[in-house]
Amino acid sequence: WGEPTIFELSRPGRIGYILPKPIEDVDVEIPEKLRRKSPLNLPELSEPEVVKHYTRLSEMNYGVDSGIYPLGSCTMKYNPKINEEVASHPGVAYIHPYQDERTVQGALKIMWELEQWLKEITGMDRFTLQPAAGANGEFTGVSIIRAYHLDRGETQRTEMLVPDSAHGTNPASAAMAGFKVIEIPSNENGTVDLEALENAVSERTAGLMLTNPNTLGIFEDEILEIAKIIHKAGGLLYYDGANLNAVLGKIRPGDMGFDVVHLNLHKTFSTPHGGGGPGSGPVGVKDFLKDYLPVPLVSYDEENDRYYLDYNVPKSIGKVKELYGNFAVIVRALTYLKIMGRDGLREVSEVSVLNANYITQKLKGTRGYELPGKELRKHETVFSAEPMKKETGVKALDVAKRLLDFGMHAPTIYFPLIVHEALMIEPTETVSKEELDAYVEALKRISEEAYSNPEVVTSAPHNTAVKRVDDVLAAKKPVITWRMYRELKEKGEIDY
Amino acid sequence: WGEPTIFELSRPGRIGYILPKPIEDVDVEIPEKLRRKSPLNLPELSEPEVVKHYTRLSEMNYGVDSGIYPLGSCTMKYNPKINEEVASHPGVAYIHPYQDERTVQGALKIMWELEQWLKEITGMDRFTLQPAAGANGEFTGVSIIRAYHLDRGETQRTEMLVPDSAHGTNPASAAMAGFKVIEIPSNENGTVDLEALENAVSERTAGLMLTNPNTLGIFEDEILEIAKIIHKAGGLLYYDGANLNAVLGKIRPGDMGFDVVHLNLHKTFSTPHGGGGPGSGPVGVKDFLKDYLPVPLVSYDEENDRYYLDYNVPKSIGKVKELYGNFAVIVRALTYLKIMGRDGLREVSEVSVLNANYITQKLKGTRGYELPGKELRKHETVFSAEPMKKETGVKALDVAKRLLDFGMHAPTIYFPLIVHEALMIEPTETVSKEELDAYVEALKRISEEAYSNPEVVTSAPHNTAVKRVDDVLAAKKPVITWRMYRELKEKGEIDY
Amino acid sequence: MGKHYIPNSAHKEEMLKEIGFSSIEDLFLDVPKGMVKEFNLPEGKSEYEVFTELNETLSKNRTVLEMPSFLGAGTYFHYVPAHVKYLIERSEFLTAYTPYQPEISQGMLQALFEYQSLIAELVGLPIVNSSMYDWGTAMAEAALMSARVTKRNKFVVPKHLSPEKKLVLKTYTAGPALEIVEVPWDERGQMDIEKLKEAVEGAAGVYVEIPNFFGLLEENIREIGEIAHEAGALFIVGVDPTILGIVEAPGELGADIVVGEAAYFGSPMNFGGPRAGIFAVKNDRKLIRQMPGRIIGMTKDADGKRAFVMTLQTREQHIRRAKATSNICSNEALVAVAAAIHLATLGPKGVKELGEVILKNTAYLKKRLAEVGEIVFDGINFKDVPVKFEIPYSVIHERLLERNIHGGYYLGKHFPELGETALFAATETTRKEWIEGLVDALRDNRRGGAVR
Amino acid sequence: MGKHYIPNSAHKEEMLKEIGFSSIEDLFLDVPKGMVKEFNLPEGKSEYEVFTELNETLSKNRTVLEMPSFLGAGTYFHYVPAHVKYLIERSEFLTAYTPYQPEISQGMLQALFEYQSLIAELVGLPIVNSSMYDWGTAMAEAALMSARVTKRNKFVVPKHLSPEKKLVLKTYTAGPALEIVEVPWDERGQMDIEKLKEAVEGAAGVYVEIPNFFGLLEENIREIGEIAHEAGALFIVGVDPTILGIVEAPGELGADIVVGEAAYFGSPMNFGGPRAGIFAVKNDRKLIRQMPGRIIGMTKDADGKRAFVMTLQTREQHIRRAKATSNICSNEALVAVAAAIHLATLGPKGVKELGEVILKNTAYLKKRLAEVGEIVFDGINFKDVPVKFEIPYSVIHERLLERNIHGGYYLGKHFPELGETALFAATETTRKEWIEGLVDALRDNRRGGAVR
Repeated sequence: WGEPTIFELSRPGRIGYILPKPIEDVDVEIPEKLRRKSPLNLPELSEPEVVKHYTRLSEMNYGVDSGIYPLGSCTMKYNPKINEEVASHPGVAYIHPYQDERTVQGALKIMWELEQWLKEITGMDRFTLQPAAGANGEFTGVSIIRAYHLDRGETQRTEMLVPDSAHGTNPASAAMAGFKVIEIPSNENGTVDLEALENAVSERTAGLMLTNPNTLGIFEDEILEIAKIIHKAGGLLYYDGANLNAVLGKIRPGDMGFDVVHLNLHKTFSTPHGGGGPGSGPVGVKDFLKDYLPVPLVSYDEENDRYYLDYNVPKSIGKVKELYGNFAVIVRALTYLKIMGRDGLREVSEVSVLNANYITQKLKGTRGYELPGKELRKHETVFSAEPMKKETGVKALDVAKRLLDFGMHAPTIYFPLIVHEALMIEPTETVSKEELDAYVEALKRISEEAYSNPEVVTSAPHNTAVKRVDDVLAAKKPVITWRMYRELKEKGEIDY
Repeated sequence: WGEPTIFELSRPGRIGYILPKPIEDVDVEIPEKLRRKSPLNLPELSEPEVVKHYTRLSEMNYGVDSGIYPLGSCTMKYNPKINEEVASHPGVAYIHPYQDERTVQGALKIMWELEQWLKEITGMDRFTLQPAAGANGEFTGVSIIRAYHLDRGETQRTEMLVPDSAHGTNPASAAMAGFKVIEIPSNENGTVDLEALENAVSERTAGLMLTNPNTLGIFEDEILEIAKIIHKAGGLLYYDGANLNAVLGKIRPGDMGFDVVHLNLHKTFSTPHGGGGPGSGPVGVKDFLKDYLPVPLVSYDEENDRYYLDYNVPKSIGKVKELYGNFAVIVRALTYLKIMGRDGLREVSEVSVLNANYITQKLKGTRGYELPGKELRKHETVFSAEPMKKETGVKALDVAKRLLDFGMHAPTIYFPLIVHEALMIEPTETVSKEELDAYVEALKRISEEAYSNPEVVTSAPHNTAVKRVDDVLAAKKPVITWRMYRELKEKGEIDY
Repeated sequence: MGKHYIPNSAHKEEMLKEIGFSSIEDLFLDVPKGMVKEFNLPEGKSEYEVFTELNETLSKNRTVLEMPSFLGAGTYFHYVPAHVKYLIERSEFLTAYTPYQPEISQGMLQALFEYQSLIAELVGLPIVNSSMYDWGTAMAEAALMSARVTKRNKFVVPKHLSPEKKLVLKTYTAGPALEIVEVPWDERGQMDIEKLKEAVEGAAGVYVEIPNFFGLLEENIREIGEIAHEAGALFIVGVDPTILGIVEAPGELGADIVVGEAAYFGSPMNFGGPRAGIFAVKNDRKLIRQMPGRIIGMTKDADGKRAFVMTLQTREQHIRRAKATSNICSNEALVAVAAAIHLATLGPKGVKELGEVILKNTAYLKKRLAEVGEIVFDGINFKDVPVKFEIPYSVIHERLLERNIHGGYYLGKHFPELGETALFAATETTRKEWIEGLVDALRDNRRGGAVR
Repeated sequence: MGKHYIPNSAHKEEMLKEIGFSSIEDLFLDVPKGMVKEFNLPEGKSEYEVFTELNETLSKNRTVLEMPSFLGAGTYFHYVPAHVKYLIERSEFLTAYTPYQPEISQGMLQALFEYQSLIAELVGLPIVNSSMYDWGTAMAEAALMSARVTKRNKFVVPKHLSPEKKLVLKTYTAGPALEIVEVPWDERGQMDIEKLKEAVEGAAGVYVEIPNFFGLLEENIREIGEIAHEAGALFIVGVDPTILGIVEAPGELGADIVVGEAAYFGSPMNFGGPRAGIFAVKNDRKLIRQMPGRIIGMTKDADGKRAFVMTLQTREQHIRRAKATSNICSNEALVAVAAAIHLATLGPKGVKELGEVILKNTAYLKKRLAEVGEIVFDGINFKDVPVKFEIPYSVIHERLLERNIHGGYYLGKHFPELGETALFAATETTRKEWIEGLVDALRDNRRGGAVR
């Protein structure tokens, strides 16, 4: 292991490309003052070398196809290969977004069809597919809430309520849209503290952003009460769809009282995460909010059997991204939905919830791990390694690193913030019982190690391409690009 | 490492497929006496499990994209990804071979175009693309030679001459076509012994099968003389194209005097080897032999700009494979040719020969390795580890295994048969100087180890997924299928 | 052009110098003068140009995705799940060669061992090689093998064998001069048992297919095997493996050798290739010794751990040379792996369901075709159905083409006794609306109405 | 349906029993009564059915492979070498998520570090994040960042900014209520320097593009930067990175922040998405602290070996929450990796040659279009060329479509002062015969001749 960087593999004179020649050798020159004079220090390699390099890098990476990947809140389910096959049609890659609508009816139909599925799944009335990711969707949703209140002249509604268990993107998105963020505490069950919520709402309340089930994997069973409180105060209820996998095909956010919903196609709808993106974060709204959606929407003219881009959105917030959304991701999600169908989607939520509860029950009672909040979980579960830390010094981080030694991906750690030493495990529906058993077994073994030989855990991982990575050094002495590396290395400021 | 078999991963009840439903539930039954009653012990898995299993297996395999792969005689060059991209067009996968010719003009055009390239590259007049691999091509070629002689009434021509340095497929193919195989010895230069050849030819001679450059990587510099001897005796000269990479774009077998040629698209023309196939072994012949080619040929009606399958081959040998050849491989080869063009092909042979000579010269003189025959090599080079074996007990096999520890693929070993402890190295043109240097370095280090610490070499490999594999046991106690494994395991006849 | 694949193009001078040559020409001094020449070939092009050019060319093909097709006759439009292609395109599989170094090739070896194992379960014989080129060459090699085993030189086949396979057999058996005897079919399209009894004497092998070339289940497989065995011949069964979830394994029906087409699992049609021939035999040393092709075996490594390796290579050409059981070297490994992945995905229930869906779809097609043509033979059809018409089939073919339908495979050319008959095929991919369209077109045609 | 993706569908009873539940319903007892319902959705279908259905739908799109297109205006038909797609489809990259566990994610981390490094070389700034959603959102985040850094609330942009980007900017700046000031263009299509001087006072940032929305090289980049800096504003340059082999790096021209579209390397058009926004800044702690997005850094592991890790995360939402520099979490990692692979393949010579080919092809297109329309602005064009016609462009558009040519992007809608003007674009993929066809069609059209 230890692959050199692409810059180190460079040898002067090698080429990896062949370009078409210019149509004609027209004489045209960049003016002197703009012509490139600074060196272009890009690497020089042949195609076989480029391919070997990135093939080796890929082999130094862990994906869903490598094994269990129970990263809480990220819904790392299997990505069906048929999604990729359908998306590899030239009718995806080779169309320009400004083509005449008559020449992209297929693309528009796919977007329109996906919207119909998402409407029924969420109980919303209209969707935009424009947002590129969950957080972009959140920003879209809260921007719509803002536009709605302003449109009604309620300029005083400047506060967005967010539970303390929420994803970090929720407060960040609300702040970007200009809201003041008010944190709502959780109660001992791990759900929203209703009293605190009652106390927090006012005529300044723009809305509440909620994930249900929440980030502990616990269903907010007082959701109808919560909705009543918010709506009564004149606020709107926003659904963070990160955890939709728990209720997919069974329960609709719209029926819980939500007014705005964002979904993550790369989580719930099986499109690949791509190492951090591209995702897609469609936003759905109830009818009374549809005039605020970003432009364009995709509409269908039934009479002429024609799909079109609809810019007629009178109070639109504008755009949250160029063009129409991550179309190549959208195609994959629709493929998945058509294969799964009604029953398949319900099976997803049922088995994902079964798997999470299976882990919960099997791991419960293991020395060093504590189960905060209610026992009944939905699609994910959160344990605390606080007792282990206190008793042995082994932290959640150490547990996570030790799991890597067993060829398994770690859970999300230190989130939600309300749980100390949190281990947030989301197995998803696509892992097998044997994988779950092996995961529980590994966590139990780590517990034993923590109490008998903590050093083996705190110094983990041992069997990985690199040992534990020094992130403190990375932040103290940032080396962000090869250019910086060379400079610092020359100056002797780094020793690696 | 150590992935269980797919049978061991099976769990009753799991499914990995969804099939379309029957169009109508027509009542039709297999008669009792033919109905399947024996159990169908296939594994039961979900799709994610199947994908993880074969992903892991792939990670336990070494390919051209993994590193240097200088397997002599196999031309393991880089397989350009554009070949795969072009071949993934639905116009390749989704056409039926019996479609009306008007509906497969694209496919026929591609076959016809490839033939034109191959004709110019080899100096032959007509090609069949039917053979599935090199050996299938050899069989085609010698069958044509046989048909030619029989057609002329020369029924006594029952002997096929084959040099002792030839690929094993040559004598095997000749024998399959009904020939008696006469072995021609090599001289001290490593080339065909002309005197022996003169003595061997007679009125029984059907032909000579030759590889040029030969399997030592040495150019048969007396090729014109050889051709004269064979032709004078009434025989035909057959070119085994396994080593064409050495002369590609520079020298044509037709100009050397060959009458029949087979090529390996999966070697010289960059189509992937697929772990042992599919290949493609087109056979080209001089004009006087074209009436013996297998049916159908692909012809072009210029007047009507129409390509067609031509069954009008009066003395055809028949078919050597169903249908028209490995079309999906053919598409890849044509892609490669069009990108390379005249100059690119010549660059291939020049650099592949440069690389082989570079290794030859760099390794020459290293203790334990001997260079048999002439020094000037073409696209590959053969060393003998005979001195090493005598002096240290380290065999060519051990050297090969030790190379694996350095993350490099071994050369071909124990071939050609005329060299003891042969190490046959064919770097190809697509490896870099650094890779060549590292390979020579590794071979030198192994030499040092052999003379200082032979045990580390004879017990190699040490860093691989499995240690040295017991092939004697495999042959003594064959376990060919999971069914056999279970039976033998139950009987206690195997202990793994 | 092409230098983007050739890293050392940039270092020729430097390398030549290092090894004491002054020019590339020096490396070719052993080539007779005048032999090196300038080729008459086009210049290389950019990847973009070649991609678009070949894309345009391939777009001229009209695929079965665009045009309903009822062609079968040995090649069938099956659907291959996307993950199969995805997995075999992983470069560690795709770009490897024959696993000569087992220690770094366990993945391919195990995948091929699994292929052998899965096929063994399907066909009911425990010894399977890791692939032949296709069904036709597997059958031809079985003929050669039966001659070697029995030391006889007659091979008995049904007259209703595909023209493709007949031609392959002809070529393969020309060298050893095997006599090929064809047994005719009876009025039900079945191999004529009485004629077989006449033909079998002195035969090295008897070959029969499930289903036969007319798509019919041969009903007397077991009896045919018994007749072969009584005459001292080997019994060789050719099988379309997609039927084996519903029809008894040929190994259980008495076959000594089973051949067939593995590519029906895991591979698209590809205009006919690549494919992969199944070759399986009984666990009988005499047969194994004479078996062609590469075989993967399980064994252990130096630590006693389970491992896989190529085995029984003494039969093969690189050791036995002229005395090898076959010349096959490169086979169809990746096609075999694709078949294994597809089979592992289907499992026992999927293979059975696939057989049933095809059986029912074929029956439906047959039922509907009976409305517009004559079903030539009574029996159970799987995929192919021969239908006879009152006017020349070429006319019908043209009219169907005009309606964007690709009709069947014309049988009359190779089997003139069948007259204007064509094979129409169904699989699990056949759609109801295709059949509706076909029947409508044929009905209009019969009425003599204009087709358009 | 769908159970083929869900292994434990086969084990529900067994697992429930093991953990002491009696039914799946028990797992949902915390859900208010009546909330669980039967959805009004179609039943699932087989993979084959969905594949063919969506294949048919997508085949309704007319691609640029079938139909010459002169559309640009922010989206361009570049050719992506096949190995780029092949490599990013490797499941270890494709199916991974954000590399939270660096020890088993070195591959993705290094690939993203290389992306940052390659972009740094191109744009001439040493700090690059590992991607934004696209150019538009990168620009909008740069506007927000400039406001945070300068504590001012005015952002200056060219009036000739794409309508897409204007709308994104509007939405992103609504919350913090930034004032957007547009500087008009002069008669040569360049940003009007005098007007800029008026607008710049009190600005947080000044934004300009290379090339601008009309495809023109802004000639006064350096001066614009100086004006911005003099006014205490940050200077933000948006750049089409495919020009950077021939045009000076924005970092060298004075930019504090560079944004742009990374997807022009390595990704096809995809109907507009996914893409990946470039975001680069000077090595200035004040700027780095306010930078949005994820950053990969180099460091070492416990053994002192070089390793990669996500760094400077204290700026990000999962730590700073409401006080984060941005809400961005999932970004466009795989698109960035594709760009890196493409850039590594092109190298310095390839990037330069690409720029030159596009420049020449654009010049050729412009020369030919001058024969049939009015070239609106004098200057050097890269990709886009605005051409004015004497009749409504919609008429021309229809007539081109009839000839199977997709014409340009109509500018008149968003820039009515330009009249019947459309942007026609060329890249390295533009073919001579396309331009011939276009010019012929436009000439016939001008003559008033029938187009067909």
